[in-house]
Amino acid sequence: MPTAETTVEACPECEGRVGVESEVRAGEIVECPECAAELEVVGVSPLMLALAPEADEDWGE
Amino acid sequence: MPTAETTVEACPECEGRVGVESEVRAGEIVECPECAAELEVVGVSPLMLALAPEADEDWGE
Amino acid sequence: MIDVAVVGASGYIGGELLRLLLDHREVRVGAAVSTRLAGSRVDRVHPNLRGRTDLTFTALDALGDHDVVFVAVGQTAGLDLVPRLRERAKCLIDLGADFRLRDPGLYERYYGTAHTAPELLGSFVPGVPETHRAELAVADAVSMPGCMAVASILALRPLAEAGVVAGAVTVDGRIGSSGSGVRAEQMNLHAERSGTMRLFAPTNHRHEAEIAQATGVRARMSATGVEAVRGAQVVCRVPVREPLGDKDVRRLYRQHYQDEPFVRIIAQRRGLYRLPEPKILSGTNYCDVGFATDPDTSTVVAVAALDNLVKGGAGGAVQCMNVRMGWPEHLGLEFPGLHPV
Amino acid sequence: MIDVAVVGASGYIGGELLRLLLDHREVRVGAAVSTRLAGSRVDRVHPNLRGRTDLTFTALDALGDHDVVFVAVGQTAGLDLVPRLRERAKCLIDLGADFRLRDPGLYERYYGTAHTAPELLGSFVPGVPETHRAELAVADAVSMPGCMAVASILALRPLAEAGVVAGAVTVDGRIGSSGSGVRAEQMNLHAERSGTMRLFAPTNHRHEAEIAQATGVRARMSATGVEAVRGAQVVCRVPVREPLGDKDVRRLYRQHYQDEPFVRIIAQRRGLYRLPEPKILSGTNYCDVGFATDPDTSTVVAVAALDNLVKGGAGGAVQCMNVRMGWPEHLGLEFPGLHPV
Amino acid sequence: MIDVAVVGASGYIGGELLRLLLDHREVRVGAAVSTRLAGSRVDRVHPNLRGRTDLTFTALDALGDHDVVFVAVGQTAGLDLVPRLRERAKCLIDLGADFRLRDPGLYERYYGTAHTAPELLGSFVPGVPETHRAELAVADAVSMPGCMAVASILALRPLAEAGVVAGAVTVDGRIGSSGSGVRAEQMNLHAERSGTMRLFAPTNHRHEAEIAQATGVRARMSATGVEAVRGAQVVCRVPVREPLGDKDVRRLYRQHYQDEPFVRIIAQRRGLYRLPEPKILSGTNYCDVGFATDPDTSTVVAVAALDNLVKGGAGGAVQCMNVRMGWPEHLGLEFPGLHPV
Amino acid sequence: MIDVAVVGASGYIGGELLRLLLDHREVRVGAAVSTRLAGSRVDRVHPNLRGRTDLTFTALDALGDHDVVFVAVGQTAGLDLVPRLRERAKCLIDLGADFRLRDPGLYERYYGTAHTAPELLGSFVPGVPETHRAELAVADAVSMPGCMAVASILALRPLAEAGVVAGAVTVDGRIGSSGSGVRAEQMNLHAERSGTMRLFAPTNHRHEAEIAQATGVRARMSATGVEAVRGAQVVCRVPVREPLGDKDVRRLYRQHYQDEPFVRIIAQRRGLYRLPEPKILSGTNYCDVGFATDPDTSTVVAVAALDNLVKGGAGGAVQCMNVRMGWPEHLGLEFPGLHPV
Ligand SMILES: NC(=O)c1ccc[n+]([C@@H]2O[C@H](COP(=O)([O-])OP(=O)(O)OC[C@H]3O[C@@H](n4cnc5c(N)ncnc54)[C@H](OP(=O)(O)O)[C@@H]3O)[C@@H](O)[C@H]2O)c1
Ligand SMILES: NC(=O)c1ccc[n+]([C@@H]2O[C@H](COP(=O)([O-])OP(=O)(O)OC[C@H]3O[C@@H](n4cnc5c(N)ncnc54)[C@H](OP(=O)(O)O)[C@@H]3O)[C@@H](O)[C@H]2O)c1
Ligand SMILES: NC(=O)c1ccc[n+]([C@@H]2O[C@H](COP(=O)([O-])OP(=O)(O)OC[C@H]3O[C@@H](n4cnc5c(N)ncnc54)[C@H](OP(=O)(O)O)[C@@H]3O)[C@@H](O)[C@H]2O)c1
Ligand SMILES: NC(=O)c1ccc[n+]([C@@H]2O[C@H](COP(=O)([O-])OP(=O)(O)OC[C@H]3O[C@@H](n4cnc5c(N)ncnc54)[C@H](OP(=O)(O)O)[C@@H]3O)[C@@H](O)[C@H]2O)c1
Ligand SMILES: [Zn+2]
Ligand SMILES: [Zn+2]
Repeated sequence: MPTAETTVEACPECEGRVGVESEVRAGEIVECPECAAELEVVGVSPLMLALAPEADEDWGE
Repeated sequence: MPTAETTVEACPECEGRVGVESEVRAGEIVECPECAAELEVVGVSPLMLALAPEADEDWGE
Repeated sequence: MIDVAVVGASGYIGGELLRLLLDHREVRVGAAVSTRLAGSRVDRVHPNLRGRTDLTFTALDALGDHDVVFVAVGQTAGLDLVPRLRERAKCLIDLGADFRLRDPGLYERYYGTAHTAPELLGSFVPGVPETHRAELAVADAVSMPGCMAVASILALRPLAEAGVVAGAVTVDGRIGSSGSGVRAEQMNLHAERSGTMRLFAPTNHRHEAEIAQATGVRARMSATGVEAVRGAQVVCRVPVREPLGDKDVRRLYRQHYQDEPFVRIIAQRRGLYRLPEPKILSGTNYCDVGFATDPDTSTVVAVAALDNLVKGGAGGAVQCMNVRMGWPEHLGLEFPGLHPV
Repeated sequence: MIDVAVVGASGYIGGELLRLLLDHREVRVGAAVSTRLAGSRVDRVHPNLRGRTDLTFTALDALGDHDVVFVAVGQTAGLDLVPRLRERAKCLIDLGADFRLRDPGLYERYYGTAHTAPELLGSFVPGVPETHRAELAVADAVSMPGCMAVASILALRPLAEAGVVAGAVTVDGRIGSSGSGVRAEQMNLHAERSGTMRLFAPTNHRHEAEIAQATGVRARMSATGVEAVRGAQVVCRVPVREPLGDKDVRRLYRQHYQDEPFVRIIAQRRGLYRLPEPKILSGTNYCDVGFATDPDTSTVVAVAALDNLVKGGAGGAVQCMNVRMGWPEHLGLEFPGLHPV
Repeated sequence: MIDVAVVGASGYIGGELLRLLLDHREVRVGAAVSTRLAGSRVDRVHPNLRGRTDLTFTALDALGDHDVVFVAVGQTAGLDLVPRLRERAKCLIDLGADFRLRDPGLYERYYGTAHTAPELLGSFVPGVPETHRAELAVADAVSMPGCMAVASILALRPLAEAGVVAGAVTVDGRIGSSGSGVRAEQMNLHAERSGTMRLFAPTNHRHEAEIAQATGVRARMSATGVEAVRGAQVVCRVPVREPLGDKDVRRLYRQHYQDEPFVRIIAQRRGLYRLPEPKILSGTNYCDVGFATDPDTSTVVAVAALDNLVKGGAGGAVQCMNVRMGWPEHLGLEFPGLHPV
Repeated sequence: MIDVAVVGASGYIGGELLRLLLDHREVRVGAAVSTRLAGSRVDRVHPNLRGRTDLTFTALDALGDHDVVFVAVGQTAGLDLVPRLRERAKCLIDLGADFRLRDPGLYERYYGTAHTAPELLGSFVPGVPETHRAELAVADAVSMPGCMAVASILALRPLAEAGVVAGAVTVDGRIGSSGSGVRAEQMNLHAERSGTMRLFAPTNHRHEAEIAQATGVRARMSATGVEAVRGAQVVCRVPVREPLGDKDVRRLYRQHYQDEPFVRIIAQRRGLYRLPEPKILSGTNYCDVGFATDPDTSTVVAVAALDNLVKGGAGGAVQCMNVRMGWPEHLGLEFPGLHPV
């Protein structure tokens, strides 16, 4: 439950709406609700998100 | 959904409460909600129920 | 509070309708019709309703008038029954196959028998609020598409309406055993049906015609019975006019579904449940839709999952009733589903 | 409207608490604690909650004060955690094993480690409204029995309280894989766990002590992991002082349970579901209880079934909260269960 | 090379007999009798035999003389059939229930109908090589115990023969859906039978009498249908005269079974499969037996598992034939079973 | 009698190799290599082998020289291992993915890492006797295709070689959980994996390249994890140059497979098992292939099923060894499979 104020950003991966709390700091990771990508806060003013580097989980059989 | 008036009788098998509609006729089958026995209306005034003869379903493996 | 009846109430769709309607706050279930079990308690065959209702089954000819009548009888049984029941109800919602296709010729081709009430076909509104909400709001007769047809329609529609589909689509459906209904037949025996991957329709599945009618897209459909009781999934391979990437496709889905109460877009990069899967939808009215893209071959793989007895049947019908009555669309359909399951 | 928190929210019981609490009309979920996943969305691991919440997990040390705190962490983790968390909540409901037994000696014997807060044991009320409703209405600390213990207690109690039990009872428990929690271990691998009849506790199951404490009956318990994700069933063989027939036993059960909202008596002569079975209880808060009698050997076989994550865990805890808050006991627990399934 | 016939060959036990006999190097299958399907290929209903045989079903009255006739027809059908077929065969092996009990009174009590050939009961040798090897070597008529009876007999016998059993034993049987045979009935529908824990015999299971007859131990048996197609397991609680520990009990089992080709003692302290479980026995002729002890209460929990269609039926019968013919006992029964599965 | 070794013997393919090789009358298992479990008994992790062997695992560096070495280690582990092990064996049979593709560029594209021994790629013969029998008879290095690749190759080859394929084929694979190997990971947990229809590869499955290499046909492959432990099925949609009917297609399949010991053509008009299904193939070395035709759209749907651990892995490798050694091809592979199951 977001307690602080949140800004809504577009996910760089899927353009989904990602809520980011206003007190976020660079380097933190937020998660896109729609595509579940992990996004790194690469800048705070203005807020900038980038796809976090990701160990490709092997999801197969 | 009982549309007519119902009397509540005790199931002869399990003493559960069986609702029987007032316009029931002898020979009809009602069902006990609790033990699922089929009960035959063997008398109407006074209302009397008896365990209906039952083909023992084979329920096993 | 309205009064409703369910015909075919001893079947699997019928039982699911009872489950939903008995807990619906605007509805009173006036009759549950069964020809075989008239007089018996409904919880005798639907044990989940124990302690929830004392309702007993009504004979078909004892059926009176009701605000809404839901008809969920077996294949082709509706041909005769539905026309007779229309006068019993302000609104009739048919869950069978008999009034889904507008073209009686297609009906005969897919069902192997001539349609006996072709003049009625035009009067049924397809029971898909996502595509026919306005018409459903005033409909007197509604026909629910088949469960895998609903899934396919919802999966394909954003692509179809955007005009990007380049040719025939293949639809690979998978479905659990409740899709075969309540009758005991050899092929539905546990020892035979358990663990199958049974391609019961390798080509020309009947839903092809429904999908084409609803989306304008030619579909070639096969279907497989897999190990599950509830649940259906469709995997649609869609040739597209130009290479489309995930973002492009997501934009199309979002346009159609972002405000839909029962369609969720599931296409994720991580986690265990990245694309739509039926098991977490058991008992819910969701149709999850998702996609993957292969720009190299200009292909989109569109996927949808739902519970065949709910969004693919009874739940969809309740949603249509809600629309028809002007009630909030989610009334009686709030269950979120389970995990793990 | 009260504010609640769930600790252990990334686990299976934790997820089930979230499912129930997010739809509970008197409750706001203030925090979902996970040590591993703080900052992540809860629907990442609980995919059934997609579209239902934007909640993210909170770190344990960020946990503030809440009206009710539910604690659902692994075995023995509560020993340390529960005492620390009591001050965070007006009422703490622990779903773990650490505060179930009043006798620290028994705890050590069954759990293999000394209890580190024995002074608190007396202050926990057992989370079984059917036996402790009045105390729960004013409790500040509640301890939920294990899932098969709840089932056993409800199965045995009518016989125990009537004083008819003539000696030690045997309890044969069967349970699905969700009973092992969310951790990936070899024994829980699908390929290994699938289709098992795994007698993981052939003798001396830990719930013996809980059953004895709650019913006064000596119990010898074994447990088997069977093919299911959710669901637990107990089959109790009870030697009785004198031959008892079905009517006698039914009378005892009826006395205890006829007004209980979540205990149904299931002992029928016909149909497919004559005695309690878990599968139709998935997602529900029911504990179905039933029995068969063998007057020739003065034995009663008492049977109970429930969903281990609901009435055997999260649902039972919500029911206790409802009692504690003076709300209708069924709030948020209305789901009737599915059939077929 | 001998010539054999199978009566009831369209059923599940019949099909399993065919599977084993067609690959048996000393045997030629001369006839596979079915009343319903005479003239049809056997691989029509037994798809695993495709490519292995061109055999077709024979009508019952076309049955000639054979060295061994296996009879695997439904309950009570053997009463009439078995006496008639005895003259067709040098050795008849009956897999049904009708010639298992020596006492016709017990038969009537457990099967609800009078025995019509009580004079024959004494002439059948129980089909358990582990207990009747010498008599089987010269038997003309063999009666195979029920599948859960075989498991119980093998589990209990080391304790019974050592004279340590102190009273009535309880037997809790669990079994898969193939135990119900090939007939399509509502209770065996996949959607209804799937995932059950169905206590179809809470007391007085029919195998009680067989177990008592074979071991001299009073048994009270219940049985549950669980999710599986093949497989049966019994969990027996045995009160013993004095506290017995694992070593004591292991010694008793080892004495009886160390040279048995098809009984393995499984009671391990580590690993995933510590006690007997049916799933890894599918298709094999093993009966795994194991135990746990509770010296504090002078109880032994004895466990056995087998494939109901193999060691509990067709495989046991082939083993008996091997003994009768003086062949190596494992001929045609070499399959070790699968893992994972 | 030759002497063989299995590397990766603690895994699922490794265990299956042991099962088959221990019962193979021409083979002695000289070593079962495990890095984790060296010194332990093999029946500790492969409980089906209890009573069949006293073999213990060998450390990798204790591996000596053997006539045949089977390598069944995880993805990319073979890159390093296989080249080192070639000198240990007269014939090495690799079951991993690393030496399947002749083109190192394709390897990098599909496996995301550069091939470190590209010079060896040309020396491996594909382990498919149906297509490479003559070369296998003299091969020193064999590379088994993936399990769904084998199925696809056998399904498509009669069409491909007849030159009737008109364009890219789509392959929809379905597979059980044993396909993921023995490692405990969250996605393979029973509670998560159970009942799934998990489209883990919606596009671009790795077997595409293998299928293309073997058949010359462009394939677009997706794969779904379904509820099963063993078993794989592929459904291939094949556009054909001209309308083909059932008879035409059957003729093509018959030409290729009528003398094959392990390929059965299953395309029937009646019965429950009309097209290939894996469940009746568990434990067998069969690959069942079948088809349906849709002349209207010039499409053939080709279907194949097998046990991923047998014909799709260990059994195929044993068959290759049999060919290599000049033995009857079915040696050690006689198990017909079970029904019901
Ligand atoms: N199962 C699914 O997944 C699903 C999904 C979407 C739509 N549907 C459609 O919904 C309908 C019902 O399916 P179902 O699976 O529920 O079937 P079902 O379980 O076989 O039940 C059908 C019920 O219809 C009744 N019935 C049959 N013939 C009748 C007749 N001539 N007149 C009156 N009642 C008759 C039967 O009850 P009595 O014998 O007791 O009268 C039966 O219980 C079908 O048209 C099906 O295509 C099914
Ligand atoms: N499963 C059942 O059927 C069932 C039924 C009734 C009662 N219970 C009881 O309920 C409790 C939870 O069971 P479960 O099945 O939900 O287990 P679970 O799935 O393993 O989840 C337990 C959760 O507790 C958290 N946790 C573990 N150690 C912790 C610690 N030291 N401090 C804080 N959090 C910790 C973990 O989350 P993070 O690592 O993310 O923090 C984990 O997700 C257990 O005590 C169990 O005995 C279980
Ligand atoms: N299933 C088990 O796990 C198991 C284990 C041990 C022993 N058994 C016993 O083995 C016997 C067969 O069991 P099953 O499970 O194989 O049953 P099933 O699958 O029902 O097969 C029985 C077969 O018997 C034939 N049959 C029935 N009545 C007959 C009659 N009057 N005359 C001639 N043939 C008749 C039927 O074939 P047609 O109609 O084609 O003639 C039927 O296919 C039963 O006595 C059972 O108790 C079963
Ligand atoms: N599963 C299938 O359906 C299937 C079908 C066809 C082909 N395959 C292929 O067969 C191979 C094995 O598959 P699987 O399912 O059996 O996998 P698995 O169950 O994970 O077993 C692989 C075994 O390899 C050993 N191993 C791993 N890394 C190793 C290394 N660097 N050096 C030596 N040993 C190592 C491990 O044993 P220790 O840790 O004990 O050494 C492990 O038990 C894979 O390449 C797979 O692609 C699998
Ligand atoms: Zn995103
Ligand atoms: Zn009653």
